[in-house]
Amino acid sequence: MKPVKRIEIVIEEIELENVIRELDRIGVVGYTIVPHAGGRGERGVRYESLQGLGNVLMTIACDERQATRVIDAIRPILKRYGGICLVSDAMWVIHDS
Amino acid sequence: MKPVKRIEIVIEEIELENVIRELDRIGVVGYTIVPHAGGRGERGVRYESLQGLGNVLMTIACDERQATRVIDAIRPILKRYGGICLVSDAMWVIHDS
Amino acid sequence: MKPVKRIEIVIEEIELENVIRELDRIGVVGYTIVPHAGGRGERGVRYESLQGLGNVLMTIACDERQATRVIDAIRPILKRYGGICLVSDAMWVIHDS
Amino acid sequence: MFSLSNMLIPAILFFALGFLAQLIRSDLKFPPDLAKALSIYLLVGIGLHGGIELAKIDAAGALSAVAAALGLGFGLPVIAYALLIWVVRLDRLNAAAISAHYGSVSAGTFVTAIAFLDSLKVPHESYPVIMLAIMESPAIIIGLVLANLARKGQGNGHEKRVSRELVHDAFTNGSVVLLLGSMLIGAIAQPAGLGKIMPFYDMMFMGVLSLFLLDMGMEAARRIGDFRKVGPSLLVFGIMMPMIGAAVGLATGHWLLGFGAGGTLLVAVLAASASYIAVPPAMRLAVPEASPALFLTLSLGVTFPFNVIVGIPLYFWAARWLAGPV
Amino acid sequence: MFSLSNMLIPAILFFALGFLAQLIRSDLKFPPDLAKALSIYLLVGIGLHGGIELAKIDAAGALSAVAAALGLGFGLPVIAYALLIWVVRLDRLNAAAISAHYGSVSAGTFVTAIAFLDSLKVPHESYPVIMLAIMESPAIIIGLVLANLARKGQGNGHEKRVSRELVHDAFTNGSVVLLLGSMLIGAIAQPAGLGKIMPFYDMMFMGVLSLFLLDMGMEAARRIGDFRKVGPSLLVFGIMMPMIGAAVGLATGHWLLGFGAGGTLLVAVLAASASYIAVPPAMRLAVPEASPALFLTLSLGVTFPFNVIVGIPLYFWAARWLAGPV
Amino acid sequence: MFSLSNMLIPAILFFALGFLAQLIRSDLKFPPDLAKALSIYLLVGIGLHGGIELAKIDAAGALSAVAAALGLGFGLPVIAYALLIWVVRLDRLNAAAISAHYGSVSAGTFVTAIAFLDSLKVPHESYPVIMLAIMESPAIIIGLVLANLARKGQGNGHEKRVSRELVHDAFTNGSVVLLLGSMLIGAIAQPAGLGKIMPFYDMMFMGVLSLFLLDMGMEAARRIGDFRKVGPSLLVFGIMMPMIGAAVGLATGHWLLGFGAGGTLLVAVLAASASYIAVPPAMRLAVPEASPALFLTLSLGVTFPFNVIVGIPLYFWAARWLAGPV
Ligand SMILES: Nc1ncnc2c1ncn2[C@@H]1O[C@H](COP(=O)(O)O)[C@@H](O)[C@H]1O
Ligand SMILES: Nc1ncnc2c1ncn2[C@@H]1O[C@H](COP(=O)(O)O)[C@@H](O)[C@H]1O
Ligand SMILES: Nc1ncnc2c1ncn2[C@@H]1O[C@H](COP(=O)(O)O)[C@@H](O)[C@H]1O
Ligand code: NA
Ligand code: NA
Ligand code: NA
Repeated sequence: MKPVKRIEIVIEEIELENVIRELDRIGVVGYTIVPHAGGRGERGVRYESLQGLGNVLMTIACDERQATRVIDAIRPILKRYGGICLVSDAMWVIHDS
Repeated sequence: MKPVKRIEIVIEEIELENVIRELDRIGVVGYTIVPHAGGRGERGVRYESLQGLGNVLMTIACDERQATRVIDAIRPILKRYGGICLVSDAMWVIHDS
Repeated sequence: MKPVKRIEIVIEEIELENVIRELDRIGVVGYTIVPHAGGRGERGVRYESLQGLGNVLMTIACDERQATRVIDAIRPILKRYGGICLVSDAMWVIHDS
Repeated sequence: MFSLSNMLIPAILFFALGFLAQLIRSDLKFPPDLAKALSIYLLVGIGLHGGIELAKIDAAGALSAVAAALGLGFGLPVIAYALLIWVVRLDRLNAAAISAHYGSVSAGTFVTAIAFLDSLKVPHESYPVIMLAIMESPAIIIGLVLANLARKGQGNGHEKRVSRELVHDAFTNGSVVLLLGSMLIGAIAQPAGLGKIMPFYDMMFMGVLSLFLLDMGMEAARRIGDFRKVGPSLLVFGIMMPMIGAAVGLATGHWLLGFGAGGTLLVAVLAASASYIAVPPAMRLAVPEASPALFLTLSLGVTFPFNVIVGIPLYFWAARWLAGPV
Repeated sequence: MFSLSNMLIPAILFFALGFLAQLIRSDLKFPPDLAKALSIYLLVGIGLHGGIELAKIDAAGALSAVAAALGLGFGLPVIAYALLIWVVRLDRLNAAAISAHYGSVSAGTFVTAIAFLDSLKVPHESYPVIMLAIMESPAIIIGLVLANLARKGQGNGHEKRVSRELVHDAFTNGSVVLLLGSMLIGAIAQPAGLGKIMPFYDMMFMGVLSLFLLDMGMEAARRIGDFRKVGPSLLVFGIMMPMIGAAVGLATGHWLLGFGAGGTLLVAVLAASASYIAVPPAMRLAVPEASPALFLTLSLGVTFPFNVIVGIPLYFWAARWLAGPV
Repeated sequence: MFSLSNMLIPAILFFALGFLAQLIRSDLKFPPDLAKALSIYLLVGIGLHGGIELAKIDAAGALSAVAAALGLGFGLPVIAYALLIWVVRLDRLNAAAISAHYGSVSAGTFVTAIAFLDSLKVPHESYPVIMLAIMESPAIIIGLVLANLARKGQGNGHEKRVSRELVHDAFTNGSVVLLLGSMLIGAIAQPAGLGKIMPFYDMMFMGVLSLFLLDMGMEAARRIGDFRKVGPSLLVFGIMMPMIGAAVGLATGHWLLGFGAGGTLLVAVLAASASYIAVPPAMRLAVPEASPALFLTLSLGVTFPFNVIVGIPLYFWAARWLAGPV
């Protein structure tokens, strides 16, 4: 097991492509996406609909250095389009150890 | 970044409306909902179905004071209808800081 | 509230049955499943499709002793089929306390 | 007249196929949203058909059908409750929750009965569709009342608000709104427009039903694992109660409403069937102390398959016997 | 000719049923994926029909329809923007986002208008289908241009890339691809093969539309909670702008394109309707400063119901008046 | 006889539209559950049709079709494996996984071939439908056997249980259950009841196929990004193997089974097509060391489009040549 940062991001579905592009730029390979999410925040209620204005939940496990870069890349997107980003500590059960 | 409590609640889909009403009462504005969840606990297996007896997963980021109030409000619902509530620490990447 | 381990597993949908069998063997009763997940890792991109090769997200709250057993049981599956397992600390709001 | 071939109607065979697929642990999966879509389609289709027919008939007949539906909806749960308390000796809260299911109806069973009549080319009155729409609500309310009575002495203040909400829900739940709404549309929409939409509901109806029953067969078989939890005396209840309900329904259809064999069968099926879509969530909210493993397994895993495979032909045999030779 | 009965076409009644179900807080739920499936079906159906018709007609007529569509798509948002800025006195970014919605079109409203014509047995030209496919894109681009103009002086470098992507999206969004693609298939596929697939699109079309509008009715009613946020002057805009659009559309259809009453109605509806599927996400990306509560509530909660219930009969009355007695 | 117009059947055009939509990076999205629903519908429809036809024919013919299907299902993966090991020089585990796909079949390709025959008004035997249902299972088992052989020497105890489960899965997977089950229902259900459900499967079939292929076109194009990973020699295999399979299938259909041009084409398509629904998850479980990027890209991204666009007309040309002038 290895200590990692667990980054949890909630963004609008239509923003997903942009966020993945940022991750590619930084070199983060791994992430998990849960679609069909809804929620409520400063910008009101969001739910899945024909318009694709629902949320997705993205989880990224990475080391601290990468986490800092992810956060820096994500912050302007959150500022512009809303959403949240939570960071916490976790242990990663690595496959081969 | 600002330290927050990350509250994670799993409840039956049909209970969601009640829980949101409680959050409104307390004044918690933000939450994220992931529908279509299943699971197993003391009350047996639950899965999404025609009856709406599946679970939803709700995540709330809030400060400690609000967290205490949310927990107090949620506890009787969990007692009555089942489900779980986990609380952990996280850092919130605030949009404007 | 009682301190627990929060285990978060991302595996391929078709692996779910195997993992649940392991949990049964160990005696872990409770878990939550979020289907329809996608993601990316060492084995490339995964998304929900006709083939059932998308991911599911499983969350297990349990005590430390059980957590160790879950991790040991899950590790060979992760090694063989991929996926991730993160472990973190949380407080469980027990229904009756 | 009655041979095995009556049971070989595709709807029932697809139910059996789904049941079997689950028994042999096939990985066949039915998206939950597909089941929801098919059930919306079926309810709207039933409603439109009923509405078109009802526009043609007299209000007096409709009124007595409504009265009969209310009678069945309020009366059957009381019979079920009495049996559960005094014969099965179940606790009061579980008894209340289960009773509500048996006072309500299963649209899937109802439509299978129509498919059965169609396959025998037996006509039927159109009033039973109104009864279908009406019978959802009273049973939920009676279930709530029985549960509240059962709780007397245990004292709990929070229940009032829940009760008020549930009475609202009983009258506004999705099935009721779709059935009554489409019935109204079928009755008042201008014929040219209806003519444009009915092919969608006419030609696909039995085909959609077959897919829906395929899924319901899988769902029913999934419940078999809980038979242990339910226990033998409750399992027997799950077979006896529909037969008692059917008897009451046959009497109501034949004597009270004066229906022919077709219509009488449908009333019997309404009385015999137990809800497995609208009532379970209502009872889950109203009586959280009651075990879904009991009420869902009984309504979906025992009574539904019994009605679809054995009940419908049996009740029809009785309806025919009552109606006399045509 | 114009009685209440014109409004009793099932499509509109199902819209009303959905609206009502939401108002009485029914627990009726429509799976989001079902709505997406129905909308794919409707777009492909419209496209195929249009393509089959277009294969028969002359290119000159098609060209002038395309030109008219481009004119409306680029012109209407400018009118809307001017009104929003000078009359409603809205800020420029919200005005830009809302304008784009009104320059674009609503396929749901368009098909409801076709159902309306069908119910009156009034024929219509087939060119408006091309216009439907074409009018999505220009409005998105104009919205983008207006927003960029509005931002001048606020300085923001990141916008360039977003703009480039959005121009791409405007021409490749799902609705445009489905409509243009199916239109092409309808025009070039060999007739024997088309004959095999058209029953699927012909016989179910109005039935599917009724289910789609049931959901859209619920969706529209869900927006009522945001009326407060929108405010009275914007609400009035949500009713005036479609009438202004309809007037422009009527003129275009009748005088510019020389259509009959049916075709003129359809052009009016294209001009009057506001997009609530393709444009909202585009504007969300392009103008994140704009509030979805404003543009969605206006297009989906005000203009869409207005057009479906009041607008279509009204515009048809005008189209008929223009076209003169047949 | 053979002009471009043969390829202009709507099913193929919709496949191309989906492919194109993905290539131009349209945001068109197809809900995954819709694809699952359409595939359930198509399998049940194929099964019912096959069953109705089979009820009319002799058991001897059915038996030889079953034998041929088993022969193809067991034989083709061995050919594929040999080619992959000795010609392409792929590692054994990836070779085993890929081989299983080519021994199995693609119902989507099969139905497209039927649409192709329909568009030319060429009749076909009904036996190939049984072969379709039967060919899923043997290939999975052979794939498993080849993988276990490949692993010899690497030693791994856990594999036994997985193997046992996979043999179970091979015979109970969803496609097999739906196909065989509906075939049985088509054969035994009473005709009046079948008459009620068949319109749902008859009239919509080609339309549903067109939507399914629209999605499959997008899915196939999504695989193009992995062409690099697959490499040139495997890409060539993805085109040569279906042609080899088709040759074996043509011989089987024409000489062994004595079918006409229509039936011979269908056998060729069964042999030429590679599974992309049932086999991928089976091989993922059985041979986790194998790369889905290889087997999915080959079956879905190379062989499927090749068969749909080039293969079917080509194999039909050969089938016709074998069958001689009618
Ligand atoms: N405090 C919170 N806790 C959990 N999720 C939140 C919170 N605030 C916002 N969200 C999520 O982020 C989305 C966008 O938030 P906002 O931009 O504040 O409207 C919401 O729809 C929620 O899903
Ligand atoms: N230990 C656990 N870990 C994760 N989820 C749980 C756990 N226990 C219960 N759950 C979730 O809570 C739901 C209701 O639990 P229960 O009321 O105990 O039956 C289950 O269906 C699970 O989704
Ligand atoms: N670093 C990561 N963070 C979050 N999820 C991951 C990460 N790595 C892998 N995953 C998830 O685990 C799945 C399988 O990973 P892999 O076996 O590495 O391809 C991926 O599809 C992701 O959903
Ligand atoms: Na009943
Ligand atoms: Na417009
Ligand atoms: Na093959």
